[in-house]
Amino acid sequence: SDETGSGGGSGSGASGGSEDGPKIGLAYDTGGRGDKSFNDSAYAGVEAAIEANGGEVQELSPNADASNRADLLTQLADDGYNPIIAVGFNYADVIGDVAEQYPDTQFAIVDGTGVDVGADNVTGLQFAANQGSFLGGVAAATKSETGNVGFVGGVQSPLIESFEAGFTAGAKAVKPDITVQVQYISPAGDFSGFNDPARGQIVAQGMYDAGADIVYAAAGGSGIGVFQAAAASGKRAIGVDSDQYETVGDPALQAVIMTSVLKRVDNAVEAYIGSFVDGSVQGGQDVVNDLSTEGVGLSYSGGFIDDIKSTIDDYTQQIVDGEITVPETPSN
Amino acid sequence: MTDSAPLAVELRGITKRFPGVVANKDIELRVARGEVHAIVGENGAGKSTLMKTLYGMHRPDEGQILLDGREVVFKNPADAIAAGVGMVHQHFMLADNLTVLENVVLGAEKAHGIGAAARRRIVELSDAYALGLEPDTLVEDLGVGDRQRVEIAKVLYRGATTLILDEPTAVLVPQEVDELFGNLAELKREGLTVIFISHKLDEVRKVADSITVIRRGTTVGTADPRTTTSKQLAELMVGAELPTPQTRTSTVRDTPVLQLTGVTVAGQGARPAVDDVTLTVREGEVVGIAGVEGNGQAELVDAIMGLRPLAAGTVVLAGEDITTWSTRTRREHGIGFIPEDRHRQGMLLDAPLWENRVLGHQTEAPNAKGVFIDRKAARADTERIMREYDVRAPGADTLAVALSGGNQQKLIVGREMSAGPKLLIAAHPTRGVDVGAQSVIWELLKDARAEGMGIVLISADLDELIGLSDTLQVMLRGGVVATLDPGAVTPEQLGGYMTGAVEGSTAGAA
Amino acid sequence: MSTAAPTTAAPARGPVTELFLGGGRGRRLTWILVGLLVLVSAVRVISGEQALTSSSTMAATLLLAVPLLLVALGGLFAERAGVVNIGLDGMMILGTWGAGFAGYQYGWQGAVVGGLLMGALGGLLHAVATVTFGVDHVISGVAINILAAGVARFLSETLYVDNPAGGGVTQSPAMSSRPPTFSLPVLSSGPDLLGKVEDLHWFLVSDLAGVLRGVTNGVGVLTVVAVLLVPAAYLLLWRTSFGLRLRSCGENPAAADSLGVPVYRLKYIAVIISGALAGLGGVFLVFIANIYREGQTNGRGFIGLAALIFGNWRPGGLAAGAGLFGFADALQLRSRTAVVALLLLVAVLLLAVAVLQATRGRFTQAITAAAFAAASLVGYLSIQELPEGIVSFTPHITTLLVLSLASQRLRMPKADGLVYRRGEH
Amino acid sequence: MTAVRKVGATLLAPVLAVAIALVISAVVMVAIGVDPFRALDVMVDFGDSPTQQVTAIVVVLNRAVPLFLAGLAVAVAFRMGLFNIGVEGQYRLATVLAAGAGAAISLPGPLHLVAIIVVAMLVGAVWAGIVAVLKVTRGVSEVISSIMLNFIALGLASFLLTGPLRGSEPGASIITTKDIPESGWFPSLNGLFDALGLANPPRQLYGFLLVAVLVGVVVAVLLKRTRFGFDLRATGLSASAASASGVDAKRMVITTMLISGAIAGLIGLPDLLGSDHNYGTEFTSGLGFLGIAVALLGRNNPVGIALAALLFAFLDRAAVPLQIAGIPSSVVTIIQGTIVLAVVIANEVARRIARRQAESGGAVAAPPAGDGSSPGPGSAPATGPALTNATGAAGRTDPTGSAQ
Ligand SMILES: Nc1ncnc2c1ncn2[C@@H]1O[C@H](COP(=O)(O)OP(=O)(O)OP(=O)(O)O)[C@@H](O)[C@H]1O
Ligand SMILES: Nc1ncnc2c1ncn2[C@@H]1O[C@H](COP(=O)(O)OP(=O)(O)OP(=O)(O)O)[C@@H](O)[C@H]1O
Ligand SMILES: [Mg+2]
Ligand SMILES: [Mg+2]
Repeated sequence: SDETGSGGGSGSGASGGSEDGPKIGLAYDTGGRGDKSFNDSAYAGVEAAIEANGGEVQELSPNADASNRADLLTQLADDGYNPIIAVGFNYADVIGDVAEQYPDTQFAIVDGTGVDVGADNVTGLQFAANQGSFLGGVAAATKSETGNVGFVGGVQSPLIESFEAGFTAGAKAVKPDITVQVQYISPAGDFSGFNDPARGQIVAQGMYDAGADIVYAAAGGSGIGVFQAAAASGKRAIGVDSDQYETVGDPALQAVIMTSVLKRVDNAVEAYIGSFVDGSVQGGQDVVNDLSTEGVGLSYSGGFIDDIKSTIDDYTQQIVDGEITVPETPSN
Repeated sequence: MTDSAPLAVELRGITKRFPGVVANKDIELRVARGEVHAIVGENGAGKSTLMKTLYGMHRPDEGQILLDGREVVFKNPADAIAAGVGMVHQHFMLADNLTVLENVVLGAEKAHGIGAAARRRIVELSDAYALGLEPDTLVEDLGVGDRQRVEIAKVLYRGATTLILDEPTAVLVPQEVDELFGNLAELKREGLTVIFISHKLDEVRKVADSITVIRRGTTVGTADPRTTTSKQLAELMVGAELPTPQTRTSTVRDTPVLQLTGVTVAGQGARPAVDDVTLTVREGEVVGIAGVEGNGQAELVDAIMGLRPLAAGTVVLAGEDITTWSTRTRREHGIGFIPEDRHRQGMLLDAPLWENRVLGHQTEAPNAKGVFIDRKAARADTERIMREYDVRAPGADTLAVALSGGNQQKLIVGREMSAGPKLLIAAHPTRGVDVGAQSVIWELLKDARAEGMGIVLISADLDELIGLSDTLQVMLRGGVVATLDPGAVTPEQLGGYMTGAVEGSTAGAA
Repeated sequence: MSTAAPTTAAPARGPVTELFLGGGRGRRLTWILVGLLVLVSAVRVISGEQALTSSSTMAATLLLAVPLLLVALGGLFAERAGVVNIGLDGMMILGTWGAGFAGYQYGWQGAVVGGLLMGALGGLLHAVATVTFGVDHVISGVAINILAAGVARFLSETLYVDNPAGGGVTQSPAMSSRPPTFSLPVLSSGPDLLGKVEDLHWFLVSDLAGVLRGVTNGVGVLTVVAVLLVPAAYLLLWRTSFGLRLRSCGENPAAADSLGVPVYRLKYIAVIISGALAGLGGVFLVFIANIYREGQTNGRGFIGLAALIFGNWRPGGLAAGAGLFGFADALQLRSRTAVVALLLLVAVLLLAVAVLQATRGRFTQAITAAAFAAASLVGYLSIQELPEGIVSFTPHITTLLVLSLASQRLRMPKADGLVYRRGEH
Repeated sequence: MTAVRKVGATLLAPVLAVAIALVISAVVMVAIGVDPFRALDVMVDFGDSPTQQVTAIVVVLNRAVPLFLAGLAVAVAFRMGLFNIGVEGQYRLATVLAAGAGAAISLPGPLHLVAIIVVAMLVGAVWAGIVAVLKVTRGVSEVISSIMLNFIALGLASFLLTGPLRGSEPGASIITTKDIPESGWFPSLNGLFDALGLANPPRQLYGFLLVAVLVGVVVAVLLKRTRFGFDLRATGLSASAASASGVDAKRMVITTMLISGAIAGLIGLPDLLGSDHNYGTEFTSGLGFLGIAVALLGRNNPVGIALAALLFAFLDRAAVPLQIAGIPSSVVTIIQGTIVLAVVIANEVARRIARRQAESGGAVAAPPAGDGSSPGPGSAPATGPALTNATGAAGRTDPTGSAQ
């Protein structure tokens, strides 16, 4: 598109003409680039997009208490970046206000909704994490020998609860009488659960001690504690978001990461930038990345679940075809 | 003194400056081996400073220190200790929460470790010099006399041959002083040298072999205790006669200001700190409370001020039962308070003088106007107090910490008098105050008494107590054990009652 | 609670009290432990919450308690030397960072050294500020907490982003080797006799087996070190001349100074040890995760400080404090329903307090305790499972409860927190 | 002391501190290959257009308001020697309940606001009151109890948010309370810019700024001018002297903590009433801890706290342009930490210089020696500097005997 973003009368005259490629603004969630997780994944998507379309990127990370999210977006818009991609649902509260003030700039929010915001220049890049988690549940139940699997959630937020819902549903779909242990590390609003590997280890160890042989870690940075517990107990674990087999950087842990439930933030971001360049970005709507678009899925690194690939593909197909509807919230 | 044997200690031309003060100027001191050498001088003359120099706590700006004829340089007390110099400070340097053993061996662990060998050595020392120490008692459980013996043991344990005692008798009653002097004689017999600081000239003459007098930071001469009178010594010290507290005619009236009935205050252990004390203070009367420190006087004061809850008994002020009143209400109703430790209870050191004038009288004119503090009026009144009570300071905005102790005390006295209290609690009103300020404060107390104020006077200075009081109450282990007539009692007798050596009586009580 | 609390002169008491409380600290401690075990065991049997004494919970307790223990020991050294150390959390953060940085390059041994060094560096900074410059201890500590977080982030940002070994702004690469763990042969591993006994769920016997197995199975090397550090700290501080000197600085530095004790130097040493121990606490966290992760300490420095105060500035006491907190935390992480069973325990304990107070004639206290006991009991009977938000603060409220129940005989070092200036005392 | 010297002494500390902090930060920057002058340049650059500049000012002010309130809450307690490390929990709980109450009630405009503010202050006060009551009746150190209560408040807030006060739809990515109706929004001050003929920025300047100023003035007057303030400061300077002067130590602890907590209750309101209109899981946390730093930096003095809050806010804003200039934003955190440390060291040095001047001034001003004008023999027990006594002692056992 040729919507040039010189918002707010900045007079900078910065233009993202298609000859030069877009001037992409990227606002990270706490942690910023180098978090080995969705921030990095988003960056990878931007990189790929630049590779394909040219252009440049400006990244910004929020301060320690993330009180300046709105400022990041404002600053990027002011400096003429367009499109601007906000990484993380925590931007949901501020993105609407900023977008309203810069109607000529396109915004996207990862894990958030563009519909509810009400501004017609915000696109939600959503992920059917419950679908991916469903497959994780399928893999866990199929591979479990004890009929007992576990789910460790980082923070009891709606997002993570949708992981739980999908995982449980997937496991039950394979073995209706399977035991699924569920535990969160910290309650809603207390984000320490995403950063406390020690607690992750302890919670997971409890599950292994109680008979689980596969535990799904939807716990951000605490997940590594889950892997440690798995390694210590000789059991297995499932990673989340990125292919943690690749990122964990420790052979002992690689050996226990059976699979990871992928959330292809990179693909979504790349696709979004692509459509921005095409001029097909609408705004005010959500792009749902699900199994059908391969926005979510399982990883096969390490080859631990290669043997059940057909089962997984089978369930994938059923979900894509709508034969199975994966719940978004835990049943109880 | 002969030149044949080298002197145990010789100080030559010692000068020590502090910011704004020259504490020692060109001081000479010569102490022979095996003698008890006294140093006398008024408050702030520089005695302690000189001793701290000799003990390596700071270095002199000028001058030399010679021990046994050899020059030494002390970088810190450890050096002094190694050279055989030990010091017992004016204010005890003991860690309350450590045991006697730990206090004694601290810093000298190399000698006998901190275990059984050390304990044996302490018991040996204790027996040899009759110190009566129990190595495993916590120091906080000890009385003043015992603490001092711990201090002496500390020095002896380090094998000191020269002992410095800075005002060792200030806090002791006469019997304890005698015990101490017994200990000193013991030390002398063993060939140790003792340097000894005191304000009590009679004592000095009794125990010392020679005397050095210091005035305004410099030596003014030496004296022979056998041939010099106290009066001469005093003149050397201050160039003036010592004032003695003398009560004028009795001004006691009939109306009671304060009546304590069965006042009991819970103590740390099973024994109450104040045990069933009953006494009356009338208008125009000074009731002196004598007692060795730690026998409940402080707690009694707290009880009268409402700073400590009563376990039993009543406090009546001018006919009104104030037992349940708060400290503030008590003060508002006419109790003035000169606390024992002015830095702890009497002043805000880091606040200006005018705020210190407000302290304790926050709700009264001229300091308060409704819920507000009237800063202007308080400042003005502070300046009045400074004028009337001779508080020497640059102005009402000076920080209290900048004042000398005497001036701080005068400000407190002025502040408490300004409210025109019915009853004044004066705890050690002249402690640490030099002769000049002392006599001013005595005069103020006497004037107040003449005007009908009732005064409770607590003091460790028995002369002061006897001289100012109309009635004397002796406290021992929390109870009043004797009521005495100050006109008919000597300091020695009083000391007897205070230590329990003499059984209680109500001799000549009013 | 604080079992090592100083015993003041014992007031006269009845024969029953005498049986349990007489006979010195050792016997009393034993009785208390036995009593607690019986009580907890009974509660387990009644509520059916096996997690209360399972070896798994005990192992988790150990994992949660050890970092607190290390931090609290760090606090002990500083505060016994008279320096309040509220910067422990910051030093712990530095410790985690140092462990992560050295760990990925030199393995677990390197991590230990790195964590100790970085923690010690934080301690050194605190010492410079408080001892040399005489800055208020709390202020300096708060500043160090802020600074440490910034430094860790900054160092990661400059050293890990684009580092081929991995890592990023919020985490280090993985450690290149793993610390060893130990298990008791036969009893806790191999035939695992204790494990078998534990699974029988017998009253008392299984509980004891669970506790023992929990603390002897797969125990990490740092756990062993930390546990040994408790008696070691006691011996060092109370049985050596170094310890005596150090403590004298916290009780009366002027006195120590006058005896030739190098007060400033000792305070420096103490605060540096303090930082190093806090750093070691950080290393422990890194060992669990195998990496440094930003925010890993999660306020444990503050909790460790609380354990120190809880334990009356004594090694045994702070270990008890850390243990209690760790247990409550393990329980809430493991099982939300077990936390409800804890209410039963609280009810019984409060009832005991009520009876004790009543026999002593303190009826208001007795009635208050009884009322709270009744409330706990009602809570136990009516609540199935507590919501996550409530469960999450189980350890904190437990600590607070115990502290407010235990009559306050806490005594901090007398000169703790006071700035000491030579000649300005 | 002459006026000139007084001003000199007052300015000495901040100047020294800023100098130290600048030097250390510059060294750090040079070490990582950043030109410190360029960094400084970036930090003070508020943009080219008037709108950008005004926006930057609004951003700084909006950030400064909660920081100021947090600093004030901490300082009130500090002033009497209590270390209220629990401001964090107090404001979190207060904000969630105020948000809940604000959404639940409907009142005409100003009344609605007043009601929300009152709820917030009450909750903050009650939460801080627990600390005070535990300290006074059970002798529990306020440091531990407030650390514990912070965690408990966090858990409770989470429980309230996900349970009784949940307002967001199931499935929404952020859990929030229900929105407060418009009558409970605090009007912004953007009208001011028009009135002043400045560019009206796209960001709203929090109207709560006025409340903060008001609270600051009230606290300043309370501390400086009233009997209560005198008692409070006296307790902070010397607890023993204060109680001997008739200050009821226990009541003082309770009242002070209630005031501190009430102010803490306000911390979340600028954001709540000015922009968010609900409390959600992403609500800014950590302001209570920053408040400690701000209070220390501002020397527990309302004017100083205002300046410190502005400085912190200014540095926080700079984090964004620094990143754009390719400088790591953690430089800002380091500068903040360094400044706090430098300020406290500089304060201490300056205080000592001032005290020495005062002491020697006193001695010099007195008439010649030998008349008893010299300071008394050091009969004082260890009397540390004011704040040391206050905070150090207050850390644990209570010197005023409110234990038992
Ligand atoms: N550390 C110090 N800093 C500044 N001035 C000091 C210091 N120590 C002592 N002085 C001052 O030096 C002078 C001498 O004090 P010193 O303590 O030696 O007196 P003293 O003779 O022992 O008095 P006293 O009989 O009251 O014990 C006093 O003016 C005192 O204020
Ligand atoms: N209410 C006020 N209005 C105007 N100026 C004031 C006010 N209060 C204080 N000032 C000025 O601020 C400066 C510092 O005041 P002051 O010395 O009273 O406070 P402080 O010493 O910093 O604080 P505190 O003594 O409470 O710790 C003074 O120079 C004074 O002129
Ligand atoms: Mg002296
Ligand atoms: Mg002032």
